[in-house]
Amino acid sequence: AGLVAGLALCTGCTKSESDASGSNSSAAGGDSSQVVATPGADSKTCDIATFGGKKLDLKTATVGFSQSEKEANPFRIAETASLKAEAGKRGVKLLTANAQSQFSKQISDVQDLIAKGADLLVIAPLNSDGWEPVLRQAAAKKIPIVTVDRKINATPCTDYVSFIGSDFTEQGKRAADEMIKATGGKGEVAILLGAAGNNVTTERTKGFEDRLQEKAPGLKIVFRQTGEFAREKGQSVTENLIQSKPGITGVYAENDEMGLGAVNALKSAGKKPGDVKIVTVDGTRNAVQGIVDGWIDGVIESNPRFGPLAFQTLDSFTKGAKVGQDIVIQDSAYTKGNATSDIGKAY
Amino acid sequence: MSASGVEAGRGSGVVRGERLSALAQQHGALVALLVLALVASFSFDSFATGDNIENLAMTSSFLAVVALGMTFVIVTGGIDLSVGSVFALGGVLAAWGSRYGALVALLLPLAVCGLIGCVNGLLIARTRLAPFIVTLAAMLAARGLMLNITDEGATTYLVDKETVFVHLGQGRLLGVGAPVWITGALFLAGAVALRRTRFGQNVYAVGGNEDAAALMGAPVARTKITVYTLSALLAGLAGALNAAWLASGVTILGYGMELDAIAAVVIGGTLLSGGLGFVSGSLVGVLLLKTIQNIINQIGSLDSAYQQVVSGGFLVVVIIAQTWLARRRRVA
Amino acid sequence: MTASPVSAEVLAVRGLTKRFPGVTALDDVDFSVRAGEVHALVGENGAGKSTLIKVLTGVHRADEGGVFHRGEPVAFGTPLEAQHAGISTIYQEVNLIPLMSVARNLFLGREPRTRLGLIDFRRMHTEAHQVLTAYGVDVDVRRPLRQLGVGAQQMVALARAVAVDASVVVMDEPTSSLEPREVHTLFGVIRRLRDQGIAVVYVSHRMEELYAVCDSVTVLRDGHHVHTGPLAGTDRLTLVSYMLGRDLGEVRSEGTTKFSGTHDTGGEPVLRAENLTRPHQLRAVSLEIHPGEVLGLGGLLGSGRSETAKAVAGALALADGRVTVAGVPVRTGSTVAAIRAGISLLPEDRKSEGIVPGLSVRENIALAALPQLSRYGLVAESRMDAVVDTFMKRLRIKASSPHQKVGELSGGNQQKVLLARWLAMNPKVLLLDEPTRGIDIGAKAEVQQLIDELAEDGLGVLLISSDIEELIEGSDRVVVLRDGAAIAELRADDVTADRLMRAIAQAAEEEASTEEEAATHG
Amino acid sequence: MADVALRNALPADRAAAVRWLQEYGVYAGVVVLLLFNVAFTDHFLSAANFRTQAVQVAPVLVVALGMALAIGTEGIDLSVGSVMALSTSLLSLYLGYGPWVALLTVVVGGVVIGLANGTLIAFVGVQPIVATLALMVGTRGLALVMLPQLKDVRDPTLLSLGSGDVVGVPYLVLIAAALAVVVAFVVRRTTFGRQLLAIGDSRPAAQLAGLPVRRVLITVYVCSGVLAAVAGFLSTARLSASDPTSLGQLMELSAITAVVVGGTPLTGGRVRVGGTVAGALLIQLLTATLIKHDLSPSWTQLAQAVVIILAVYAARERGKR
Ligand SMILES: Nc1ncnc2c1ncn2[C@@H]1O[C@H](COP(=O)(O)OP(=O)(O)OP(=O)(O)O)[C@@H](O)[C@H]1O
Ligand SMILES: Nc1ncnc2c1ncn2[C@@H]1O[C@H](COP(=O)(O)OP(=O)(O)OP(=O)(O)O)[C@@H](O)[C@H]1O
Ligand SMILES: [Mg+2]
Ligand SMILES: [Mg+2]
Repeated sequence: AGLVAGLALCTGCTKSESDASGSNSSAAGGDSSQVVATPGADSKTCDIATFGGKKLDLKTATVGFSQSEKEANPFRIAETASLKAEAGKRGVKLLTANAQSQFSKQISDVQDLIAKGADLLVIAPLNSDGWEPVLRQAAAKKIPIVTVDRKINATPCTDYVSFIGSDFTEQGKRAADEMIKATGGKGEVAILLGAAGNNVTTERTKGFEDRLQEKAPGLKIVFRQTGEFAREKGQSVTENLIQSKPGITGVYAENDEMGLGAVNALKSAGKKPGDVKIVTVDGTRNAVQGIVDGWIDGVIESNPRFGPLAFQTLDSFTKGAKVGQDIVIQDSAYTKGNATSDIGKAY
Repeated sequence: MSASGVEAGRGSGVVRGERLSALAQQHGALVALLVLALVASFSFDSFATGDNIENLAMTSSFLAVVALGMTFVIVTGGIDLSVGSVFALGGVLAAWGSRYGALVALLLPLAVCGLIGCVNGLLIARTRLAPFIVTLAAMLAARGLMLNITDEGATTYLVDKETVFVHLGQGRLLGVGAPVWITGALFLAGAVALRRTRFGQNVYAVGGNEDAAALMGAPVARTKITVYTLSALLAGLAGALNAAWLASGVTILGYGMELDAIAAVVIGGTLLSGGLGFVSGSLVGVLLLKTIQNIINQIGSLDSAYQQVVSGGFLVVVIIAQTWLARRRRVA
Repeated sequence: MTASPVSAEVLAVRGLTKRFPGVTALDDVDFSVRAGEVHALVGENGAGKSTLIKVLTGVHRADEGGVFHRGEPVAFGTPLEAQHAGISTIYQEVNLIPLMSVARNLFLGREPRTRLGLIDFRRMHTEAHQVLTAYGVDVDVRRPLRQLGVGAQQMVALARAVAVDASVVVMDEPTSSLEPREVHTLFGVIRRLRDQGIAVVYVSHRMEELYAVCDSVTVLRDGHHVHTGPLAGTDRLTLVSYMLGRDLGEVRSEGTTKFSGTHDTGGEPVLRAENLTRPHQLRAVSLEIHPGEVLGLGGLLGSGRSETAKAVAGALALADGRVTVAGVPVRTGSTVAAIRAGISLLPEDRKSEGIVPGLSVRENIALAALPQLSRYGLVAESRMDAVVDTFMKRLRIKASSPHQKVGELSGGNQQKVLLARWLAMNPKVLLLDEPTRGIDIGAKAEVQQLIDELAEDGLGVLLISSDIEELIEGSDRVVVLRDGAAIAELRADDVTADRLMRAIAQAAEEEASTEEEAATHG
Repeated sequence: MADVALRNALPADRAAAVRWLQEYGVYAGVVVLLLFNVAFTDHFLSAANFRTQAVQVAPVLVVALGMALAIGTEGIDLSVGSVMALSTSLLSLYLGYGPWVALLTVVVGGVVIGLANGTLIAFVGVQPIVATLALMVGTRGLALVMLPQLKDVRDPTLLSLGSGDVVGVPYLVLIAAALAVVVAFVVRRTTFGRQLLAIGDSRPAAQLAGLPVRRVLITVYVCSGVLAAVAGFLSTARLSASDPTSLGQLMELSAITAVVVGGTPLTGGRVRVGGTVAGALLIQLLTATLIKHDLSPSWTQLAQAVVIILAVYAARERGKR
């Protein structure tokens, strides 16, 4: 163990490659923070009277944040950073826990946060179902819960206050639109699926498939394999794909990392930019750079900067105001048209 | 005559040393757990609270049930890598079955998981394939089966709240959750089965020296088949209880659970090479792992990467301490 | 007990053939045993005795021929089936569970149970204690079996086998690790079994035992059946000639042991061990061995002889003690250091501490000498072949080729491989712990002769043997251990069986200490 | 007479066939899969495809070689996947000094983790599976602490290592093949190799025979660590990015499967390097086949389970009766 510590210590003298495009900014950028998609009056709302809690002052409250996955991909990094930054700005005490992609751990994480005295909870759920024990425990203590980026299958304004996040099915549909635009609506496409059993995978697939069926029956899905949201898997799956289906027209990657893996595979197979159309979801800087370089044709954004919106929601709610139950945020998209100008907004 | 008297006298000295070492072997993990808990309750106000301890007991219970089955397997000198997948499969089957009533919700996962364990045991006992590889394949197979019945994980079956089945997960008795009671009962039964029945003796014998056990007439194959079936049954049961608790058949459960269970069993003083082990130690091992996790959450502000370093470091310290306490007379 | 007519065959084989890859262990062998008869099964190492027993008891399956139990053809699939049919076996290598307690080993599979179906440990412990005391083993039956010496373990195995309701009891070299006292107990047990009408199959390399207890004898040689007849009508030399396949005259000209007289033991001691101490096991044992001398180590089972040898060889961590070889101190507690200094130990338990069963004969012989047989970390194959070849010839190791796995050899040949391993090291001091245990007379004579030769070449030899005759004839000097301490030393003319027995026997303690000077060197 | 001879001949033939299967079953499995693909997979028979398969298998193979050594001593090394992650982090952090310095730090990283494993196992006496499990958790964390996020690699030398070739054979494949030859040589011809096998077969006997048991064990885990680190280096070059989160995930299981399917028993005392190569190839071809035929994840996992069992069944040591 001592050796390991030594190893950790000597990282002081590291020297990484100089980054050509400047270091990745990951904190909540000003102009790129989330915008609510439909602040229409018709959407359902929730307030503290209906929910049944006590008003409190957010400044003196303790907020617990349960992150689902390791802060190792740009989305999670930006998400956690944004919440931490906002909490810092508002002077709120924030407790964090990270489930390391293990659902059982996330359940106990949230319970630990409650036991540790969190008055309010922000949860980035790993899975939509299975929250029963947590919800009951929170309900007993009347702790308001805001879920971010994924939804919890439960009754809003009873079990939790509101959900802030993107509509993954919608993201799939928009990706399909981009794919249709790029391919002209004809040909064969492959889907690089996310991790199996994950809602995000399911919904992004469903949206994509539905929209293709509806709008471009000429575009056939001939290949569906999981790349587990990782670049390496995306690359090796795509390598096999282009060997067995050399005529593939497009690849839809359910996140940027797999899309970038696909780009790698195409490059080393000697393809040229544009030979195979690629559409991805997330909006990381590397992927947007891919558009600029011509390899990627469209990136549907999934905005991770939940901090301001989440705290604003909690603030209004604890003051007694009405907040929306479903706060769907407006995700932008990067295409050939705006990639160069908007790359600064990517995370 | 007096020669044997001297021998016996000398023997008792040896026995005392041996007993002490056995005691440390059995309770090394317990000492570590107590020290850890003591330090934690002084360092964090919210550690030694009723709520926190209840959370700890609850989250530990499912892993503990899995570790119980693993203990039997490891005492026979085997290993079962399939428990994580079987746990997930059991949960999904229970949730799916709950629409047909509590009985189906409970029996279906037990039947299917028991069958998987039985196949494991048959392959290991009859064809003498290495347990590691057989159960590795079973881990893939059980995961595949689970994905297959959930449309590749897209469908999450919810537990029917009308059936009594949910009470197995969410019910409470004297302020303690049902899974905790069930776990306690299972461990009692497990301890009796391992220490006080012929089956238990055979488990030790097979792990202690398989060839000798066969020559002594112990039913080696039957014992192995039984332990793997038992392990899968318990993993399936833990999955079902977990599904009742979560009220749904979550499809992303159980990854890495086999390693947690193995770590818990070994930290609890069971020899991976077989022939020596304690059911109670495994329980302590599980609590130790979960306490480490809990303490990391008590700190409350660690980056995910640091969390892993810390829990890895803890693990190293715990196993060094445990091995040191349990250090036995060297073979050499 | 099923007492059948004295003449009835309880267990028999006809035309039995058993092949292993590369060897035919048994070739068309007939054998039978009757109720109330003690039937000796003898033959050189590798003759096929153990294999025959394993076929009889369902461990191996016959390739050809059949097994008959009370006249009915049977095919036992497992030892368990054989046990259910009333055939109880003590196998050659102790086959018990080392980590389990003595009592659990004794009762495995037939534990007394309470009304709830749970094991009644109290009853089990009392009964185990009673049974074992009857066999002269007085131990805490709750202790793990591995803490017992090999001999005591053997007695547990014996007690276990006899306790089962059996019509046939098979014993494969049960006495190889027993003390005379225990052998005596064993014979009592065998006679009682015979009187109860139980058939006993008895395998041993010790002639005097056969004549003491057996009624009839079957001789195997190289997997063939050579002779069956009443033992009373066959004299020792005839039997030996059957076993060796040589004629009577040739055998007669050789003696019982191959040791010559005493050796010239002048000069400085080549090995000096002082004050070896280890809690519970060794109490300030000191030894000296001179070049060309064979020092015997006598004592009862568990007196600490093996521990002494292991301590000298660096295989045990010591609380205190110094070892010097030719005046140069050796770091204790390190086998590497001991071997480098020229100390070699032939361990007592060859199955688990000696051979590396999965490696070939060749690799096993060269194992310890590897550093000498290689250059720049690469093995010099031709030199290795030469060494292996020399020693396989010199010790007459019987293997299908140097590449056969050692695990497949017969016990005696495994022992020879180990001896070869150590001789290849050119040691200064050779510690031999039961070097002839389980070795046939032919090989035994060879080993004894070898010990003599080595001593004459100037080696210091430490000899541990439970065979009193061997110890007396082989040693120039004998140190007697009891209870982990050296209590007596016999020199020159005092090295006699009688003196040794007296020194070992506890009652002789005072006598011994007045007559012989205390062996503990100041 | 002739009758008897015939009766004997038959089982002898069968025994020979069984032994042949045991020895060469993996290779046969690889051939069967190849034939299946040639018959049923479109565009399988192309140089590019074989290159792809070879390049994909290279890192697994390198890790499996180290794993085979650990398994040969009756041990196991679960930390290999995390060592790959650590190596990619170190690589990224030190690439500024040039690829050779980076390679050096990567190797040092592998040595350090190997030493830690080896020390726990040889000196403290912790069981290998537990010791390496603890380091597996900690090392992955360490890798993430050093490099919290995926980072692209632009060094031209490294990129050409990942995608370049000599007369059509990719560098990665050449390096993996060379390492396989070296490991085979070490196992067969060196003192170290013999000692390793003896320790794996019977540790007490090896100890009493005066073998440097601890030194050999530590060396074995250091080798395993270094090979895993090299595999991490190669994977990074291929991926042209350092991704400590996902690099090497579940690699330990793939490597163990390759080793065991290749006929090396988990009980130690034997190391089959050729079999390990074939085992890695078998798993690679199987995965590729399933992907090419676009099987869903559930069927993929079920099929893998069946093939692993079949392969190991063919190569199993028959109980001698
Ligand atoms: N499992 C096995 N595999 C291969 N060969 C074997 C096996 N068991 C025994 N043999 C061979 O069969 C022959 C007979 O061996 P066996 O053990 O029956 O001899 P034995 O008469 O008992 O000798 P010893 O007196 O040394 O015990 C030997 O050549 C031995 O090498
Ligand atoms: N009959 C017995 N009763 C009680 N304890 C015994 C008995 N036999 C052996 N032991 C224990 O086993 C331990 C190991 O004995 P060890 O084998 O070293 O003795 P030994 O003198 O070498 O005898 P041998 O080589 O004849 O077996 C001793 O510490 C002793 O306490
Ligand atoms: Mg024999
Ligand atoms: Mg002894």
